[in-house]
Amino acid sequence: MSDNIPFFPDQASAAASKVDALYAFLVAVTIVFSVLIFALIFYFAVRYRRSRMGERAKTVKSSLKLEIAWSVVPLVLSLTMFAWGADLYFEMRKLPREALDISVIGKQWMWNLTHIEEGNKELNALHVPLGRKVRLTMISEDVIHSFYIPAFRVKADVLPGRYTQLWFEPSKAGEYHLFCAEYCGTKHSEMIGKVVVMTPVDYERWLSGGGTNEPLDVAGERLFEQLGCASCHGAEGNQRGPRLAGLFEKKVQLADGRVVVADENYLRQSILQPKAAVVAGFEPLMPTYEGQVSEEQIVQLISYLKSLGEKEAN
Amino acid sequence: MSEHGSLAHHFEDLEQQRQSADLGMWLFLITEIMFFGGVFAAYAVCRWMNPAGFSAGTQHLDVTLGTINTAVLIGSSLTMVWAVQAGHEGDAKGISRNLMLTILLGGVFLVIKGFEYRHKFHDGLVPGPLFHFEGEHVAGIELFMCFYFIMTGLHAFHMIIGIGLLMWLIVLARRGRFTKEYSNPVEGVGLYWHFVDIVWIFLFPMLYLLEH
Amino acid sequence: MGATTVPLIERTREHYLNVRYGIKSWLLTVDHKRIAILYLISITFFFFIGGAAAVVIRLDLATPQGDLVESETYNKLFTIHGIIMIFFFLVPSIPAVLGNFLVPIMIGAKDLAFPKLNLLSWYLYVIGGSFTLWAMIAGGVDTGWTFYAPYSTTYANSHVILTALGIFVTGFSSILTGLNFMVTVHKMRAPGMTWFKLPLFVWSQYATSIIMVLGTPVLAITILLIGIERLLGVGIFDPALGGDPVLFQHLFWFYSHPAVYIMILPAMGVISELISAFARRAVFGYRFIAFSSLAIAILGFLVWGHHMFVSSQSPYAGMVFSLLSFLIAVPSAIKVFNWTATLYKASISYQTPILYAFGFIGLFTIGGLTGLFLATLAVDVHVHDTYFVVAHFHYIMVGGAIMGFLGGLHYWWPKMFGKLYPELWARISAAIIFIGFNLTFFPQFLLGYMGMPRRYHIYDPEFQVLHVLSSAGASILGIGYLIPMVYFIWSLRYGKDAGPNPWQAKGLEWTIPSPPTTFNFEEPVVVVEDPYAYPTDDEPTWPQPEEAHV
Amino acid sequence: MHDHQAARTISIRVFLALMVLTAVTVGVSFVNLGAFNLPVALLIACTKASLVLVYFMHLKGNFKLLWVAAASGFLFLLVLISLTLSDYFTRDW
Ligand code: HEA
Ligand code: HEA
Ligand code: HEC
Ligand code: CUA
Ligand SMILES: [Cu+2]
Repeated sequence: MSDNIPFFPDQASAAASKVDALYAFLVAVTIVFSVLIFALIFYFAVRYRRSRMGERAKTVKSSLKLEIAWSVVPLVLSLTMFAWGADLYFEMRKLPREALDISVIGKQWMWNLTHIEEGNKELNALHVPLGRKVRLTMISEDVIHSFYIPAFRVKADVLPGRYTQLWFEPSKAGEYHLFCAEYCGTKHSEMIGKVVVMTPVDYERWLSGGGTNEPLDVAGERLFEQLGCASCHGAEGNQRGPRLAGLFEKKVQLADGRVVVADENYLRQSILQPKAAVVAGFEPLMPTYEGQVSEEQIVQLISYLKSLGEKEAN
Repeated sequence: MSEHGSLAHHFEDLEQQRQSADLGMWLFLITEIMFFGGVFAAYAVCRWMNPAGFSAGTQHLDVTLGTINTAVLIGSSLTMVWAVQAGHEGDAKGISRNLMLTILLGGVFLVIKGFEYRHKFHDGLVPGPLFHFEGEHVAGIELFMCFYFIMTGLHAFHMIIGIGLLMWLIVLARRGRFTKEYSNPVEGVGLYWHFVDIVWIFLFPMLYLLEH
Repeated sequence: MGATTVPLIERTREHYLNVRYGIKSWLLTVDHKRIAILYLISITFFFFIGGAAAVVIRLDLATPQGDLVESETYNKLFTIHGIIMIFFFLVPSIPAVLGNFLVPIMIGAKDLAFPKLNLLSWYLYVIGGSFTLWAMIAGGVDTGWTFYAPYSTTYANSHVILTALGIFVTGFSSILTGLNFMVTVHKMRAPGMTWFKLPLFVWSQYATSIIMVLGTPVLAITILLIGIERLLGVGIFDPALGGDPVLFQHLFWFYSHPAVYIMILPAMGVISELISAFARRAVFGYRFIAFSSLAIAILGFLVWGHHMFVSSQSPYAGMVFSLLSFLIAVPSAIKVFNWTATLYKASISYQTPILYAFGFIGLFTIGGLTGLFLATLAVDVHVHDTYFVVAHFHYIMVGGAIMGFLGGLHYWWPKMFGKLYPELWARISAAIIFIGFNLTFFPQFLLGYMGMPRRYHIYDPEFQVLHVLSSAGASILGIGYLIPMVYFIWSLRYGKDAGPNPWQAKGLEWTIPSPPTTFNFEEPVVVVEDPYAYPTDDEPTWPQPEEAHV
Repeated sequence: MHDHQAARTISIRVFLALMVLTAVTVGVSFVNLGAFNLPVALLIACTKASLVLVYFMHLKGNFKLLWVAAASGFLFLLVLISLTLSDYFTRDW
């Protein structure tokens, strides 16, 4: 797939070239030190061979200066690597505010992806527009998987029971590998797919080509009614349960004194294990929905809860 | 001194042998610290992740029995100290008498523990398919009970081994194997027994007392 | 300590190999040297099993569709390959064979502090190994050597518990060996054998033992927790109960990262001995090398999180682990540079052992430096769980540790058996191993950066060229490993008598006959000389003669 | 060596101290100290453990190396726990 350098991966995201620059630095350091050590050994081995030196070596006093020198130089170099790597890593981990949201559910051995806003579903493939930031919220239904797109230089494990997130900004149109990088059983090597980066126009066309899809928050709203959530979390607010509009990403004061941020994982836990974190000022009345909702439905509910906040803001 | 029957051929003298045995035993105890340490670390993490469940779980344990057991175990450490002391004095009778007391107290501990376990079974507090107890269910209680059984189970297992070792020592003492100069095995097992005591000293507040 | 004071051996001299005969005299021996031989035989056995698995893996990977075996079999192959190579070959290799044989002799002792415990260690190893082999024959395990939950606890349907039991038992073998070495080094040194007179090999064994004692118990409990969870169906790694599978990774790597230093430190100790013996001079910067072993052992416990950069571990914890990982580069660098400096103005002869030492330094440098790529957060995100990692650790473990082991085995073989191996064949096979090794594993760096994930049975055809190169290399490497096997066995019968000190090397082990007698030393040892007291030309020639602080 | 009687007195005193501390830790557990519940319980447990280590296990009066050994065990336990927790504590930052 690489079109210019042989044996080198495509650079198809904004981060890729930055990672590659750091990689180049590391390669350079490695070459310098390997060559230095190889050359010294080779030179010494030839120069000081026994047939030339006789049976005895020459006396050589130890040298503190030398020891310090060859400790400090590697130290400085490695701290440079650390700082550069950590800086870039934080840049790559910091989630963008505005992004195209995708939900990823991994299970043995396939990837289910959903475009949250439009509701388009995909299996083992992901279509994204060029130049737009994409944010994935991922969870597994069974074991640990790992979502890996080499051309974007991104990877994150996908865990059971907890959401993890990942983002990238595609910078080159084309088709790229999607791999599962965490060993997950027999067909781990077949848990693969493709990521298709399209121009925004093509992307729009692709979206509408997928037939009519129900956006996730709409599906979530219906579930919210069906499961009876509304009976306690009605829009009026003077209900048994707390008002949920605008909750997402707000701080929540809990009954046991902790303050937590209502992120996706918190919402998920609130639905599945409501008693693990009880909101201050409320009785722990809410029943658990463990076993009654699938991971997919939880994602729908969460999308709905998030959308409540946005509607509020508008 | 080297004609002494208890000196192995590869040691120079009894003092070297004693120090080696001591150091060896302590190193072994370090491995035990790390062995239990793995569960302690796991406990810390899981408690951090499930504060509500863990404090609810603590309430299902019996503080009175736990306290009694703590006292019993510390008592057994005291008699163990006396046995070691008797060893230094070359008093074989004293060794076996105190070791028997230690075994007795250790036995009491295990019996009480057994009763506690039976209660938990009875109340449906054993993790797994049988887990169903009356009362309010908070997520994390089952996890807490996992820790309860793993930690106390490992501890009890160590006590059982300890009791076996104590019996072996009694046999040796009866055979007159210990002298004023040589009672390394008593000392070694003593260290082990005290270590098991220390583990309990931490388990007790972690399982029975915190936020109950 | 002069080598010439030792009388020439007669044919019928009594030594540890011929004092007693019969299988019982071996299986019930408490002689550290005989136990070392028992280990040598057992680990060689396991190496060839692990190697056979590698051969099938490489054959299978020659084509992208994986035509040779089923996916399920493939997964079992790399699992058993990893488990056997790590727990049953490399961890015990140098400590249990060379360490067992040499540590008491090098410090002037008659045996290890606890000889019976030493035998028990071997039995535990054999029992653990049998469980694992049994699991393998009964159908295998497919969790990868890392046993990640919840796959290993809930989803795998292979012999996880049996294998885990094998590793659990073998762990205790390792613990007891470490404990024995530590007590021995502390309490059994001959009069005059101060800490700074200890050969660096002993220092490295000591540092290794620290890790074995402090780290292995955590592996034991982790494996036990996995076993319990799998057996009973409930446990603390289950997210449904509020547990956390990532917690397993923390506990696992708390041992398994330090364990990589269990595998490399002894090899580093061997290299110090080899370099000084064949360069005929004291190791440059003795104290720095000695202390860097301790530094590596201790720092090694602080970096385990670098295996978890993409596991959902907090980025802040990742940052700390990354920083600490980089600090380990410094003591490693100190060793590499001091070895190189030892060659300066030395008198070097190119016998097989030092060829392996050169190989070690070169390949360890590459393996270690690529470890830094992995410790670099942003780069690891890309190369984690790709062939880049596979190449990194094979460079260190196969290119480093095994080279060290083979170098040491060649160096001390005459001591262990009193026979010389054929030098020409030994050099040829060293060259074959070096070439085959690089051809096998260098392409994997490229594969990894291209994005080829590890533990993949089926892969995209774009990766095939490099995989074929790698497979070709592996067959050369395999041949390279078979040759020493043949000539070592050959030498037992046909090899020339070695005499007490074939290399004219320094060190207590070379002052006694080969093979040594059961209690190693005829007379009590009193040490006065510094280690590596090779006579040198007396003029100080280093550019700036510092005051002696070493 | 120690006088027989003195050793016995010491052991009994240590035993009594351990019992008192047990009583204290149980008593305190019935008082809600908020954020101090954990530190207090741990402090008492550590004190008890130290008493056992120093007196019952004869660290006192034994060769120095044993102190180092015992200390290193607890130190590495601390490393294990604290570095593991460093992940969990900072996950929500
Ligand atoms: C003997 C075995 C061994 C050794 C010694 C090492 C040594 C090191 N390892 Fe390696 N490693 C493994 C065996 C080993 N490793 C294995 C088996 C795995 C994979 C496990 C699995 O997932 O299955 C692994 C994986 C692994 C990872 C995780 C990768 C991933 O899964 O994403 C990381 C990340 O940081 C890492 C880093 C390091 C570092 C920094 C060192 C350092 O100690 C290296 C230090 C050495 C040097 C740096 C070279 C010498 C120095 C110089 C020549 C001077 C010049 C230096 C500078 C300029 C700084 N290793
Ligand atoms: C000490 C450790 C050690 C050693 C020595 C080796 C040695 C080798 N390893 Fe191994 N390897 C690991 C430790 C080690 N490995 C680990 C820990 C993993 C990770 C496992 C996991 O992911 O869980 C791994 C994974 C691993 C993989 C990746 C599998 C995957 O991710 O899909 C590969 C692929 O090439 C590989 C290849 C090799 C080869 C070619 C050798 C060669 O050096 C072997 C050479 C030896 C021989 C060839 C034996 C000689 C004998 C004969 C020739 C006899 C003839 C045999 C027959 C009867 C067929 N190894
Ligand atoms: C029987 C009443 C009841 C039902 C039905 C119910 N809840 Fe709740 N819910 C509560 C109460 C009471 C609380 C506050 C106490 C607590 O946190 O447990 C709560 C809290 C929450 C919270 C956390 C709110 C915050 O401010 O942090 C969320 C999110 C939530 N519920 C979502 C749902 C969803 C989604 C459903 C339906 C699938 C649902 N609830 C059904 C009673 C209910
Ligand atoms: Cu999913 Cu690997
Ligand atoms: Cu590591």
